[in-house]
Amino acid sequence: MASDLNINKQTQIALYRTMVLIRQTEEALARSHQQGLIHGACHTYVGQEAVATGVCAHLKHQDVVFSTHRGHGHALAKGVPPREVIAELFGRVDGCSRGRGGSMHLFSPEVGLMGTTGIVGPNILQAAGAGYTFKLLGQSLVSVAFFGDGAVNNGAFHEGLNLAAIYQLPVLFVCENNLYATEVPFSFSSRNPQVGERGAMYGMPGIVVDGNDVLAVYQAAGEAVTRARSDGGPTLIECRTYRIRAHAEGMRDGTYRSTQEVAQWKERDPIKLLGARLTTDGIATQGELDEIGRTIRAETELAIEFAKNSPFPDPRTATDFIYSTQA
Amino acid sequence: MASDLNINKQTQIALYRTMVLIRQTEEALARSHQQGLIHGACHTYVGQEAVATGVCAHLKHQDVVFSTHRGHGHALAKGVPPREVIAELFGRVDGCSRGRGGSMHLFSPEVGLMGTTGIVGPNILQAAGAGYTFKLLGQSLVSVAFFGDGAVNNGAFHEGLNLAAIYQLPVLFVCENNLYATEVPFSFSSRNPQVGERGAMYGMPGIVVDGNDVLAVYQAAGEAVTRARSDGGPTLIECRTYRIRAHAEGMRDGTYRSTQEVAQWKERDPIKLLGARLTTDGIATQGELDEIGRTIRAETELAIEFAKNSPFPDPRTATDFIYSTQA
Amino acid sequence: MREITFTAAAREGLAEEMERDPTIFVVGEGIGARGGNFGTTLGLYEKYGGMRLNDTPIAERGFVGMCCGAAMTGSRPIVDFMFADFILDAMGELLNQIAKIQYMSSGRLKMPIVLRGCIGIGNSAATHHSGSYYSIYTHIPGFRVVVPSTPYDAKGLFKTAIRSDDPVMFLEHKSLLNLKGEVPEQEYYLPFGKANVVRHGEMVTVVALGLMVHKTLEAAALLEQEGISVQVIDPRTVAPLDMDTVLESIHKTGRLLIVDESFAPCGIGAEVTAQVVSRGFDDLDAPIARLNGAHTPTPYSPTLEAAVVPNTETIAQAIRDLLKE
Amino acid sequence: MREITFTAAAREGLAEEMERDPTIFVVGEGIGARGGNFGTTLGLYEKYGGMRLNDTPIAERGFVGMCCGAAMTGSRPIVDFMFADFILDAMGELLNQIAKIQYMSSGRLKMPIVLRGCIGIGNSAATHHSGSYYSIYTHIPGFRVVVPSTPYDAKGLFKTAIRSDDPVMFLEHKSLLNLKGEVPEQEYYLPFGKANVVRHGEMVTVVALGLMVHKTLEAAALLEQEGISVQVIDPRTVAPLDMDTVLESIHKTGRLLIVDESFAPCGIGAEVTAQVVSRGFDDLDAPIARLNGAHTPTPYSPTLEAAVVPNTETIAQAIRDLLKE
Ligand SMILES: Cc1ncc(C[n+]2csc(CCOP(=O)(O)OP(=O)(O)O)c2C)c(N)n1
Ligand SMILES: Cc1ncc(C[n+]2csc(CCOP(=O)(O)OP(=O)(O)O)c2C)c(N)n1
Ligand SMILES: [Mg+2]
Ligand SMILES: [Mg+2]
Repeated sequence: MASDLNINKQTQIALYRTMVLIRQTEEALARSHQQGLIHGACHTYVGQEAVATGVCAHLKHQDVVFSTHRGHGHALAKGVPPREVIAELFGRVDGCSRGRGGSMHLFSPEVGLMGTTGIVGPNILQAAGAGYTFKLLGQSLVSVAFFGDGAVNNGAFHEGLNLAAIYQLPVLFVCENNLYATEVPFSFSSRNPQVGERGAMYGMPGIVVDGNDVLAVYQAAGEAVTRARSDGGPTLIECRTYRIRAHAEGMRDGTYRSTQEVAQWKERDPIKLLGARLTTDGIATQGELDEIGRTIRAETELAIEFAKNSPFPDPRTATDFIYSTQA
Repeated sequence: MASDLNINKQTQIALYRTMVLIRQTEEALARSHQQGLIHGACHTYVGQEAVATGVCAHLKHQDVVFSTHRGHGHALAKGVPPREVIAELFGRVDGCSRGRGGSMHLFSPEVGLMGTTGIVGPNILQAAGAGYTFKLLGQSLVSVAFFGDGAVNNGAFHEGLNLAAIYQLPVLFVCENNLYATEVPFSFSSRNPQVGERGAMYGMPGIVVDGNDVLAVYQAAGEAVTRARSDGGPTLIECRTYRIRAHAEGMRDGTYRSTQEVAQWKERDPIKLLGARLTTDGIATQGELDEIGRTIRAETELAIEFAKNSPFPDPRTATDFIYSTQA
Repeated sequence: MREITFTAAAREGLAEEMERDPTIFVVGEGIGARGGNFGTTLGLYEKYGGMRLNDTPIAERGFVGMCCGAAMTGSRPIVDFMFADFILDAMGELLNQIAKIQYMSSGRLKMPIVLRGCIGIGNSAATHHSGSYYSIYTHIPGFRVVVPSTPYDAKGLFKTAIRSDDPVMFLEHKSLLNLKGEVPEQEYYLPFGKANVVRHGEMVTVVALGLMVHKTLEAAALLEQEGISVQVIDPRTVAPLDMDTVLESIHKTGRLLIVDESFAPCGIGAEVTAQVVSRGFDDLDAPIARLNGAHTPTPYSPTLEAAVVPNTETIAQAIRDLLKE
Repeated sequence: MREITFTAAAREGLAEEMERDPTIFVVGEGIGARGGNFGTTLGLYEKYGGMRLNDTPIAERGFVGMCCGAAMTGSRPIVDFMFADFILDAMGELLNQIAKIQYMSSGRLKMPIVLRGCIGIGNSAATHHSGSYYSIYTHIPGFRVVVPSTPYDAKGLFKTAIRSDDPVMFLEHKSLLNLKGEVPEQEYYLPFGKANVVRHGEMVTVVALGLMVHKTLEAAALLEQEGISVQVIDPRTVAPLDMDTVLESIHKTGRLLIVDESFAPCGIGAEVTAQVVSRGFDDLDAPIARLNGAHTPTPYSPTLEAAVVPNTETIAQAIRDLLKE
């Protein structure tokens, strides 16, 4: 736990709140998946909440996030209301993508969520591109790409980081190293276990943080965001974390990892860790934390109800929005 | 000059001979280009001869080379007869690709030249693939990819080196860092001027050598080939060198580099450097070296004549060989 | 005869070929110990080990390019790319290298590579997991393109694909993977470029691919009750494309509909139309009709998704309309 | 009127738009100080500096993906990829991202990006520098695809492309780059989806694209002496495709030939054929004919290269043959 940081109490509680919001939304989605309410894929973020939370806490609405297949946490942390995320996965017209996208195509440009993606890689490049716009237009904005360890071996990582580095773009490249890409361990798919130190290869700062320690993430991201806003160029941040649930809902969580390993990481649950610290430091009582949990649970239930009641989109709209301009 | 190496005299003379062969073939091609005998592009290797020469000296016929748009030197060093290279650029039926390919599509699988390429990148991946075959089939063979500094920023470099590293394939990745990709300096297109040290990022040995010192290249490549043959995995070798002529024949050699810079590198001409050493060390007299030059010049002239006399391919064969198997 | 699933049939073909030929290997994400996202390689890793069933990083361009080099040097790679959409990142390797190596080397190199993956719209997979790009591969010289519709065809064509010295795109509709069908125990191969007349009929010819074969058969059964007799042809391979069987059928029926779940513009339906116009114009009693999926990215929501693909009813209606021409 | 080259005309259009709109920027290899391999940006770097004319590493996927993100956030990127062949490495970004972002975001994001590059066979450029992939981009929903044939069209369409909020593939035949033609000094724009009747005639309609427009005009001039009157239509944009102009012409001539340098299978000629069959069947007095480049990778040697593309004589012959039907 990054305990020598000077992060004010309100912020710490806000971080806690966001993590709980993500967790409860994900658990509600997992239940909904079992109930057949979610039509396509559903990759939950349970266990990784500290990353999206710690990073997005620094972002304004006009700052942008480009996310992955495991993107609910990023969407929520960036400010997409839970009901819009849930309704989207339910395929409803009130979903943040109007039911067109589902889990892997969440869009909410109004709050800077520039898409989750079903393809590994592109979001890294797009984040660089947003940084290009901001630099070109002299806006003091920041772009963030979240991606997994699996993306690190992809050419998009290499080309995207290099482009951001040579043009000195205001971008955070946040790798959520949860040790596996589906069931393939990072130690198999790369002979180099380090991600953070690869920043140096591209001539940019590279940082490694405990991705289950939201305060550590918050601290590292804060420095990177400040650098980016002041034309100091991009930063690579590796967050070491762990996915608690199966790769996707409905998938068996096979023999590729031991129950012991999962149990150990559950001990390091980011919400538990911060909760313990908040009570130890006297920032919040257990009762107050429980109250946060209860409030959010009520919100989440309302969101589920909202989503259930939202209509399915009109089939006649299926081909709207392919083009903006008349042929 | 790598002067403490123990490389026998015959080898040193053979290396000299190969470099002169490449140089004279290239100069003959450059003249032919001015005469309109070459129909498509022609990227010469003048100044970089030490690299192909030092590496290929270790290769058997069944070892394979995957080359680039600047591939004449690799073809010649791997054993493609000059007349077949020249005839190919002249578009004749006796060219190593039967006139189908030209400079950027030289194929001579019989001697292990598995293609030059008009696209930057793919040859790096293909070299890894040849290594895969050799490892799968338990052959003690080696695969080599030559590529420029320009390819280092491409995703193919990243993905290819990673694949070769994780599978421990018998591959040499030889980067000919001649400081420019066409007219874009490597110092612009990457914030990290080092290529050799990037081996470590992929968990493989990475070496930097003076690419104008054929003995240094020979030495480094020898170690890498030995390692590869004994299942020790891939090696990245950065050869620092320089292209003396324009990017391609017929192109102006613009303002992107100073005449001074070119002059300095001409001082470090790999053939001159080795020649000086051979005479200093008493391995050959200047007269003997001149005689090598004369002999090769005569050969090259014959090769040009051969190519001029070779017929153009029959247009009725234009669509042969698209498929091997009957529809 | 025993019935097995589409995936099991193809897997059996793979197992038989791997047993026979030690130069065959498979790469892909999770095709090793895990046996593949769709079970395409289940049980084979245990038998043949890591070099022959190798997991890859998420580096589609990289491993496709690698397999190109492997095929150039004497092994026979099979790339299992899960969803066909993922292979777009390797398009340069496919179109500029794999499709061209034989030609560029004037036939001195072969390209025995199979690229397999799932295609098609269904299950709210949304637009990054629903692509069918066979028209693109058909446009490019150098490929064989297989779109099987039954377990029997899947096995027989997959074995032919593995034995081919040409690059083969083997594209499996995801809604067919669990379809069961008769597959003989004895070994067999099916040739490329030989269409299958899956239903005989007199009044109209329908050419359909993959999942659409089944939807068209449903529509044909429906129409039979209305007295409409439909001949259904499954080309099975779109490159090469067996036009003779189609032309023969039109000679009899005089009418043609092409049902293709994928996009119309510059698609397989257009190509079939152009060839029929050129070679069978005088046999036509009516304009050739195409029924395609909507020309749109694929939406997620079930209501929208259903609206962008042909179904039994829209196919039946297209046939009725064609008979009125 | 003054005459300037195709490249100069497009460059003038670019300069006008860049002057007007500071959110436009161009990236590509050597398009900065060097002014582009083909001079596409000559003189602009000096005026607008590095951020608006930025050299790139050889990372086609990277900079195309980057420009996608830039277009999503309020700037207007132009990717100058020199040869269209190089862009295949970015196909995933093109097909799965750029073409789909507007749809996926339900119209809340725009995609104002232009992707320009050279296409076409000629000058022994060989198979890695001769590709024309417009049929592929036409197959995929989401793109506008422009294939101009004159300096006038190049400028007017390029300006429209830059102003478009949709992704535009702007594909320039390399043999046309130095072609001179009349271009007015005053500013103008040309609409997408409006074909140009480049020659009026009565007996046969020929649809041709890019360089083939000029070869077809030569053939038409030749045939005039034989008493054959040819109407030549240049669609200029293949997506959207102006079929009305084609159908109107066929209504008059009853005969159609499509001349396309690129591959026949699932190509533009097939699409035009299928649409004419569907909408103008009764106007046809003969089967529609296609004349395409050979379905082969492009060979290097001049004798082979000439054998794989249509030329004035083969076009003229195809027209004569069509009139005999
Ligand atoms: C280009 C591409 N290839 C394959 C896939 C299939 N796929 C989806 S998620 C995934 C694993 C991703 O691993 P990682 O990046 O570590 O993210 P995590 O799931 O661990 O959060 C794979 C292989 C894909 N979506 N895109
Ligand atoms: C994918 C791709 N993009 C662009 C080009 C155009 N091009 C040909 S050679 C070259 C520069 C290559 O530089 P480098 O790799 O350093 O090799 P060098 O020419 O210096 O030997 C470029 C950009 C290409 N051939 N392929
Ligand atoms: Mg992971
Ligand atoms: Mg270079």
